[in-house]
Amino acid sequence: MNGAAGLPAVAAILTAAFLIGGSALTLIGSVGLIRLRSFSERLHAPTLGTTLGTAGVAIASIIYFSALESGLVLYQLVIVGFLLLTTPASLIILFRAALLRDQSESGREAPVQNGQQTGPQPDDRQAR
Amino acid sequence: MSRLLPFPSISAGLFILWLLLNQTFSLGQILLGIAVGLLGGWALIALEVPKARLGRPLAVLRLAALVLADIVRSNIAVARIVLGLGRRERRPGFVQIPLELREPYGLAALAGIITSTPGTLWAGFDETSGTLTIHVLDLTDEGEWVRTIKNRYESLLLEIFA
Amino acid sequence: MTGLADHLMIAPIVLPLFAGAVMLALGGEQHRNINAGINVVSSFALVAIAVVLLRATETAPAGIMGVYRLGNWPAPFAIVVVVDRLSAVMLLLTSAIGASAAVFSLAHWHRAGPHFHPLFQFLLMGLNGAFLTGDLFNLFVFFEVLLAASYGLALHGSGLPRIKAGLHYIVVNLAASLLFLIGVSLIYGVSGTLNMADLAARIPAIRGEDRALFEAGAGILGIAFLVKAGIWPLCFWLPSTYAAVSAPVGSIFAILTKLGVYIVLRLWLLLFGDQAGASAQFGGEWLLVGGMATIAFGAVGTLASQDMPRLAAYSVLVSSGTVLAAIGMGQVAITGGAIFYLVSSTLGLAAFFLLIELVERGREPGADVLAVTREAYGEDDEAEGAEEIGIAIPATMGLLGISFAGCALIIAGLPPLSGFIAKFALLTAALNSTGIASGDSAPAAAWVFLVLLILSGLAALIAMTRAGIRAFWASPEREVPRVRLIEMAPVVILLCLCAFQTIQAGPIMHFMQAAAQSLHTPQQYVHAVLGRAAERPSGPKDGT
Amino acid sequence: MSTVLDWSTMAALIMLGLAMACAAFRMLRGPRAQDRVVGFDSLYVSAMLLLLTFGIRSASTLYFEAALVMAMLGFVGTAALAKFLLRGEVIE
Amino acid sequence: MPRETLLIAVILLPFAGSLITLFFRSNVRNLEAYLAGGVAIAALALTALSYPDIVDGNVIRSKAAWIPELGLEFSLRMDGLAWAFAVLITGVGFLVVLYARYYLSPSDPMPRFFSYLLAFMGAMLGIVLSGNLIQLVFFWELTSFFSFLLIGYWYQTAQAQASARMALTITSAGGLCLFAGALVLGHIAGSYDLDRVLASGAAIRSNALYVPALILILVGALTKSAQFPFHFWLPNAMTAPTPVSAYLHSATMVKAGVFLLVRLWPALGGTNEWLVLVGSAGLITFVLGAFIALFQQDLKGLLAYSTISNLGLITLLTGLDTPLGQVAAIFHTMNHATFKASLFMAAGIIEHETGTRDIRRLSGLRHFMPITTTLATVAAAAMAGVPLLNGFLSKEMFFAETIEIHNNSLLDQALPYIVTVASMFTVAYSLRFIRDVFFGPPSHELPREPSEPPFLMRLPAELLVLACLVVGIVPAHTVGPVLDAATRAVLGTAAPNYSLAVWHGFTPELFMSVVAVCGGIGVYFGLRPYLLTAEGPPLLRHINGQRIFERVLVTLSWRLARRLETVLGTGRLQPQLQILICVSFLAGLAPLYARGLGGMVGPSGPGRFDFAFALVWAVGITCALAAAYQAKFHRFATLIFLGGAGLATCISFVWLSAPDLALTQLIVEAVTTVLLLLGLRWLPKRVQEFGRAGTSLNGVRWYRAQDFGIAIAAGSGLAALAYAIMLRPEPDSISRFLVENAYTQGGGTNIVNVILADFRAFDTLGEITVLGIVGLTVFALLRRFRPASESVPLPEQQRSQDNYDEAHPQRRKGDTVKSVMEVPALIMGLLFPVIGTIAVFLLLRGHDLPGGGFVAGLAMAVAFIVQYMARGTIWVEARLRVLPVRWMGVGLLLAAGVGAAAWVFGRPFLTSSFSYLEIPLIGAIPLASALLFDIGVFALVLGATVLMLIAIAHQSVRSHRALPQSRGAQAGGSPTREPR
Amino acid sequence: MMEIVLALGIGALAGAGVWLILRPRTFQVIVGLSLLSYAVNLFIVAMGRLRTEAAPILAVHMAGERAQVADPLPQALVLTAIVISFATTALFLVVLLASRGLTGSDHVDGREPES
Ligand code: NA
Ligand code: NA
Repeated sequence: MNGAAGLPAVAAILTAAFLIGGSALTLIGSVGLIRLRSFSERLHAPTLGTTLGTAGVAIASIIYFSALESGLVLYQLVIVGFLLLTTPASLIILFRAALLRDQSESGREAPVQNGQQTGPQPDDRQAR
Repeated sequence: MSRLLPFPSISAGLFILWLLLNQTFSLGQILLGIAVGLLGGWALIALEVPKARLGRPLAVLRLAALVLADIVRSNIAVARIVLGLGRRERRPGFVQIPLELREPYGLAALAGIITSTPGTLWAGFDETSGTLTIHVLDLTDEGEWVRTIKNRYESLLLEIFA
Repeated sequence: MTGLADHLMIAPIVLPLFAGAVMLALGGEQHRNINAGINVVSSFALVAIAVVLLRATETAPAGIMGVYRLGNWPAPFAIVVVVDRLSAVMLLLTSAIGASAAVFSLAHWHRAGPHFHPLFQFLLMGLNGAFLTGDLFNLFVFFEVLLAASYGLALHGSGLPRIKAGLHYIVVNLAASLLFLIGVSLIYGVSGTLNMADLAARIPAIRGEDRALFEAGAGILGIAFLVKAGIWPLCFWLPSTYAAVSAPVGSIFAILTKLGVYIVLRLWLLLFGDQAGASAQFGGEWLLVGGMATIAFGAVGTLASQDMPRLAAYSVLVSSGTVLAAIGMGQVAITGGAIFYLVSSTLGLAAFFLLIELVERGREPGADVLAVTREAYGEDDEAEGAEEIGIAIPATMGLLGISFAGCALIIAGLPPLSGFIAKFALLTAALNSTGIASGDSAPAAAWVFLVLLILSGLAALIAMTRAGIRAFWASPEREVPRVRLIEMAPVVILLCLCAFQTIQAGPIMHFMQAAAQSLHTPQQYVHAVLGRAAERPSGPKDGT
Repeated sequence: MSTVLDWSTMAALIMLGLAMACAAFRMLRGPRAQDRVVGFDSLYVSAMLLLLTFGIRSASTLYFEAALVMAMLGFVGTAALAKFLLRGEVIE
Repeated sequence: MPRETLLIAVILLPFAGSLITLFFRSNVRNLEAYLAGGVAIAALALTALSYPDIVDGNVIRSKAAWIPELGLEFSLRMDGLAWAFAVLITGVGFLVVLYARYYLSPSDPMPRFFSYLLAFMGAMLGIVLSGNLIQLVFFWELTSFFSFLLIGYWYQTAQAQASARMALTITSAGGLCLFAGALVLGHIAGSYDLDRVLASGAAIRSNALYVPALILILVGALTKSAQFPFHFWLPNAMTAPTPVSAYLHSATMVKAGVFLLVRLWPALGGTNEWLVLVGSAGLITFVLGAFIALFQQDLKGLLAYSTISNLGLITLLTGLDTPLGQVAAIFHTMNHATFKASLFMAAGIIEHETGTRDIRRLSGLRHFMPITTTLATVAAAAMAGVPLLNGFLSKEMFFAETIEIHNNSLLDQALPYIVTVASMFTVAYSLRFIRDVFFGPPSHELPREPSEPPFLMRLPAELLVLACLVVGIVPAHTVGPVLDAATRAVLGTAAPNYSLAVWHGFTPELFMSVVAVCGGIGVYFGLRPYLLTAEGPPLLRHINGQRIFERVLVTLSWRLARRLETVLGTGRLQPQLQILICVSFLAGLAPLYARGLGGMVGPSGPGRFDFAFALVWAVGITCALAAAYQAKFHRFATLIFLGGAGLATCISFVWLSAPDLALTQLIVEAVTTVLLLLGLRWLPKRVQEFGRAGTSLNGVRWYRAQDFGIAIAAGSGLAALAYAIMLRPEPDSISRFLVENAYTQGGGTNIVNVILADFRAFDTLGEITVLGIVGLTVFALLRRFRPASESVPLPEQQRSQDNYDEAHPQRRKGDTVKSVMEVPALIMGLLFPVIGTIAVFLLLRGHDLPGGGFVAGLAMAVAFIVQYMARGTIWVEARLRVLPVRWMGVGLLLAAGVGAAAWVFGRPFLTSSFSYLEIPLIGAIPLASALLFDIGVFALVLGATVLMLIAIAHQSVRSHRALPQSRGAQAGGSPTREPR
Repeated sequence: MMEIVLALGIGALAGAGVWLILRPRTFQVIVGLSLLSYAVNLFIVAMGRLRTEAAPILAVHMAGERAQVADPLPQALVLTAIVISFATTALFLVVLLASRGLTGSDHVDGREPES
């Protein structure tokens, strides 16, 4: 660990805390990817990583490097911002694509296409 | 002004981005950052990106704080669900919410909020009927969700993108 | 290192690069005539440059005209370009064929698809770079430049056969490129250098336990070159590819296999000469055996060919195999003969590839490739093809016949053109490697080589006669093809070069032997590249 | 204090590595194409965080660009895959 | 004229004449003939000029350096033997030219004929005058080649084609053997110089290589001279115009073989092998030829077999291995040339006048052409060996020689009887030639009414017949000195005593002559009934040399070759790759096997086990294997797995201290994924079929097992190599210099970037060129792209979404996708400047920190791709100017131009320079040429990547929609110019 | 230990790549080539020996010291190799598309094997 020796204890502990918190949340999100039963549910899981998971690690990094270089290092914010900006775009396309795929294969309409259908809809299809 | 700086907020964002990337506030980098901001704005004209009318900075801050809190809360909630610490039977499902919001940036922001909040997913927006459909991981009360979206977010967004 | 003449060493690479870049900067396709002009001017300028370089190596000490240190960095740390006799010969050969093919293409081939001219210049750049560079990895880069351009040119004009053959060509060469990388990096991992001369200097000192790994790298690297050279059994992609490409491209492709051969010649003798300590002559017997197998396979293939393009393609294999086997014998005199043969057979094959199209053009009316393409695709970018460029020549059939005979004689190794001299040079050297008057008995390999060369010549003769009779005699009422001067002249000029090689065989062979001599005494090369390393500039390089 | 950091970075690295493994499991398991795409997306996010953490471990800011680019390309890749699922081609 | 020059002139004249003739127009008949005749007569005259020297026993030599390195000079050498042949070649040549002028019809292209003929003459002179073996072979092959052209002069007929080809194949193959023989002989003798070779006869005969050399040379000689078993090409060559036969097949080409035998006899002769091989070939040919000749119905066929037979006689004479034999051989060669040439001319006259050569149809021609009859009769008598004609004299010598004891074998003792019998047939066919054609009742059913030919057409034959007579009557005063000189040239000083006289008294040979003549007459009349009807000789009628030859040729050179081609080669890709991988595996393994790996050294690197790294690789390896497993049926999934494997690679680069690599790998991988996704649309649907037909299942399994083995071997091989290297100490590498000088002399702190933009900028220049080339190629290929029919319709998703929209009245087509993409498209639009900013950032900092032109260019390209993805091709190109080819050109020019700028300062190409520029307010900014270079790289990479991606993307637009006029991308060969 | 993990990774990538390029479908081949090029890129880096946390970027503006940083040369080589393999992959993709379009088959030989 080059250079880390001179780090203030508070900074080190904060870094460690945020780091552990962020990565733990990310891990939980990924576990959700395994544990949740249907696609729609699984799609919720990774947002843990893209929001607080990323934020935690980024904050840890900001604290660490700011302390290390004795000045504010905010580069990591770019990453967080970028993720916040882009995640909706990809998830929206993916979700709708999945819904439309289900629809065309089952013959049923997707819950959003005609704006009529309301209420929860079971989507536990396991077929490919 | 609008010819030179058609997207002032976006250009400002790019300027900040530039400085963040370079980790320095030297004059040279500031000039470069300004150039990048201007160029970025012009590129957006070519791409016919709609102009944003951003008002009420206070509302923006309020919304941000609100969203942040929601994100933290729902992160914990979803984490609990994933880890099986939940209580009763959980029921995922779709919720449809009639919206007044039509402004593209407002919708985009709403999409961002909903997507970034674990537990909710943007499933589509029907322009003709103005109906937003979201998918909810833990759907206990449909009405609760409709209210949350409309009151917590939509009203603020309508305020911001007046 | 500041004279104009010094910079001329890099010109064979930089000139086509600029030519191609200018064509692109002009926007590519709309200015086809300007591009054509640039292409031809650049190609002829390359001939002139190659001649100047060749003349310079004649008088230079050890035949090395100079070492050009790119970026003004000392060897062996950066990249050098070395002009010696062998590379000068290859440059001249390339540029002569390049200029001929460039002129030939103007008649109509350059309109068969987009971007012919820049691709052509980039191909020349890649070839020249590969011939000149003194750095292993830079060699890889130029290999890729020429391969990429060759992919483009191989597919020039599109069409089913080209695509089918091109696919195999590309896959095999991509795999070979990966082998190249593995080999180079393995060598670097063991020896710590990429400079060829430096590598040669380091080989004797490689630690015993590392030597096996070094040789493994060299072996894998060798496979990559041999694929390019078309050695059996790594050559099956070649006949269908070469048979499918358009005429000017086939002509310049005749050089591509020779590039593989050139690299083997250059590197094997540089790295695994007698000075290489425990690794001396590494793999030589395999080169010999592989080369011989290639001759045999190529000869079988020429006999089995139903059409002229395939025949030409298999002849390429025979030619390649012959040189490889000759190199594998590892004797100065044979190497000299091999270089002579290489030049002769490449010129002949290049002429033949051009000629085939002219001959076939009149044979089956309507089978004109362009016509087919146009019909199949309804492409409008061929519409201007109807307009004739240049003048049609009289006595077409006679001229075609004579040219065909010339090609056949070169390829079969029969007199009076250079093919015969070349074979004689190879065989007499193989049988009398220590000089004809020495009375030493010839090794068994030399006898096998003799038999193979004679038989492959016979096979070529039989096949060429068959093809020639079918093309010229069998259909008397065939339509006389419209052949233009700019198509015929390149063929005739290439053949005249072969005739010149026969008449001037003495001085040329002298040059080739000198080239072979320096290849077999790599210390001179090593010294030329590394010797002046001490003079490297001290202090900041160019702090203006 | 560096031991705290040592341990925490190592733990974080391992957790993120496991996160990658989980994502990869979904990617491999499917069952449908969209599941694989979600797996792919979170694989990228986890990997990006892994790089940030690695940066902390090695006290080096040199890996920021890699992390940023990874975030960017995770998006591009996911969007392209999703677009393909949506329309059957990426660019119409 | 000095004698040396004279020799060169003799050789050059015919070739020069040949070249000049070629440029004549085909209707200038007389001028052609004058020129050709003039050349021949001039060459004859020049040859004649050296007569005094030759008769004095001198050898004229002329040498010029040719390839001294190989001990080869251009060496001409005229001694008595060469002189005699030169006179024959030029003299008969002149006569044939004269004859041909009248023989050929106006429709035959004259320039071609005379050009070939003169070239042939030159080549023939080259053979006899060659002073070294290689040069002899050189001209030898030339004669084969020109004879091919001459035989095929009337190439329109299939017969001419076949026989020309056969003659060429056989004589050239023989020539190649001769070439090999000459090489062996030169190897033994230590020189190719003829004088040296002839002088080292003893050494040659005692050498172990003597027999192979002898056989090779004999094959050459015997093929050329149409000796058994290579004789069959000659009768077929009779399809040639008769002047060609008169020249090549009587006087010159076929004589080259016997010339060679005689020439090399001092070096090779005098052994039992020579006696057996040459003697038996000659004897068989002599007997067989004479026998078959009698049964020919074609005039020229008869003459052809007679030629074969006579050449057999000459070969037999040389084969008898005695000095006198050689004398007789030379003498008979000259005699045969004269009478056979005149007979061919007579045959040609007959054909020319009557329109047929069929002996059965011809009869009583003496009534129409008495002079020709006389000429033919005299010549035929000479052939038969009638006294007072030249043929008689050499025949006598021949008979005398056969009586001599040679090796005293049974055959040797039987020889006189055999040759006498054979000579009977000689007499019989000569008689038949005369009696059946010229005598008997005049035939009136000929295609043409015959008459005496023009005087000048007859003249050549007349002169030749005159020579037969003169030599036959006064031999000693005419050919005596010549024969003497030729003999001395061959035998050296040991010339035997022989007497050239018509009358030697009642000798056994005279008796044999008498028996032969009388017997021959008997044979003729005895067999006459058979001859009138039969087609071909008895017994041998069904053996058709040509057919056998062609069958063998087709079998060997076509069927067998095709078989071998398929056995030894393959046209399929998979076996090729299998071989390639196996061969390289072995090439890598062999040294390791031979030398062993040496001791493994302990870990030199970061030996610590890194659990996270292992986890990453667990994921990477799983992805790689999954990709391999799924690539056939689940392409989409495979792409995702590929991405996973790439990600592991990229993270490894981070771990291994290579941030630049990680960046590049990442971005390249993303772009590749998009590319492959774009391509996926055009690939056929593939549905997994279970339980396919079981027939090929085992084969498939076997192939798979093979491939599996190869894959395992290759993978573990590469892994082992990598592992072995990683555990070894580093060598002292050139990178030490690079690290030490990157900043001090290269001006950058990012060493990798300094290497790319400075130390090895030449590599980078090449690398971006590759990218540019590929961009062009991709574009060129896609312009011609035609999708398979099943890929043309819209993808299923789009169709079902369109159907849905159309089925609902309130929706318009495209509403579904519009509503899905609305929010994402806005976000993606905003990303354009964001990614652009990141790209510029990466570009500008590359020299000091991770980044650089390549990564930046790709990032910028990604910004474009995102727009295309969000909005579609048409929308984007209507709004952005996308000129990728120009960008590429400008980038390449910039990068190369920065390199060339160094020339201005007298530095080598790509010499970099850097400095700090002081700007007020801003401070010092670093200005390195490397940055400009990087900008060039940026432009090119951007252009090439965008070009490739959108070229593929355009196919979707092309295949089912028409592109409206767009204002973007008008120039630059951009794909938007493709309205299809 | 890292060496063995990396070696295993290289081996798996190479093995999978080789397996795929021996398959009959063009898509399999292009994926195989990509995997192989990953393997080769890692192999090249491995030839410079492994170093962690020693990126060849100088922290200060002065002459570097070889022992302090990972070998930069193989990294530069890999960069070039990555670019080139990217280019050729793109090219091959287009060729396989063209082949598919013209022959109607995605078999590497341009026709379905007869069986
Ligand atoms: Na969400
Ligand atoms: Na008759």
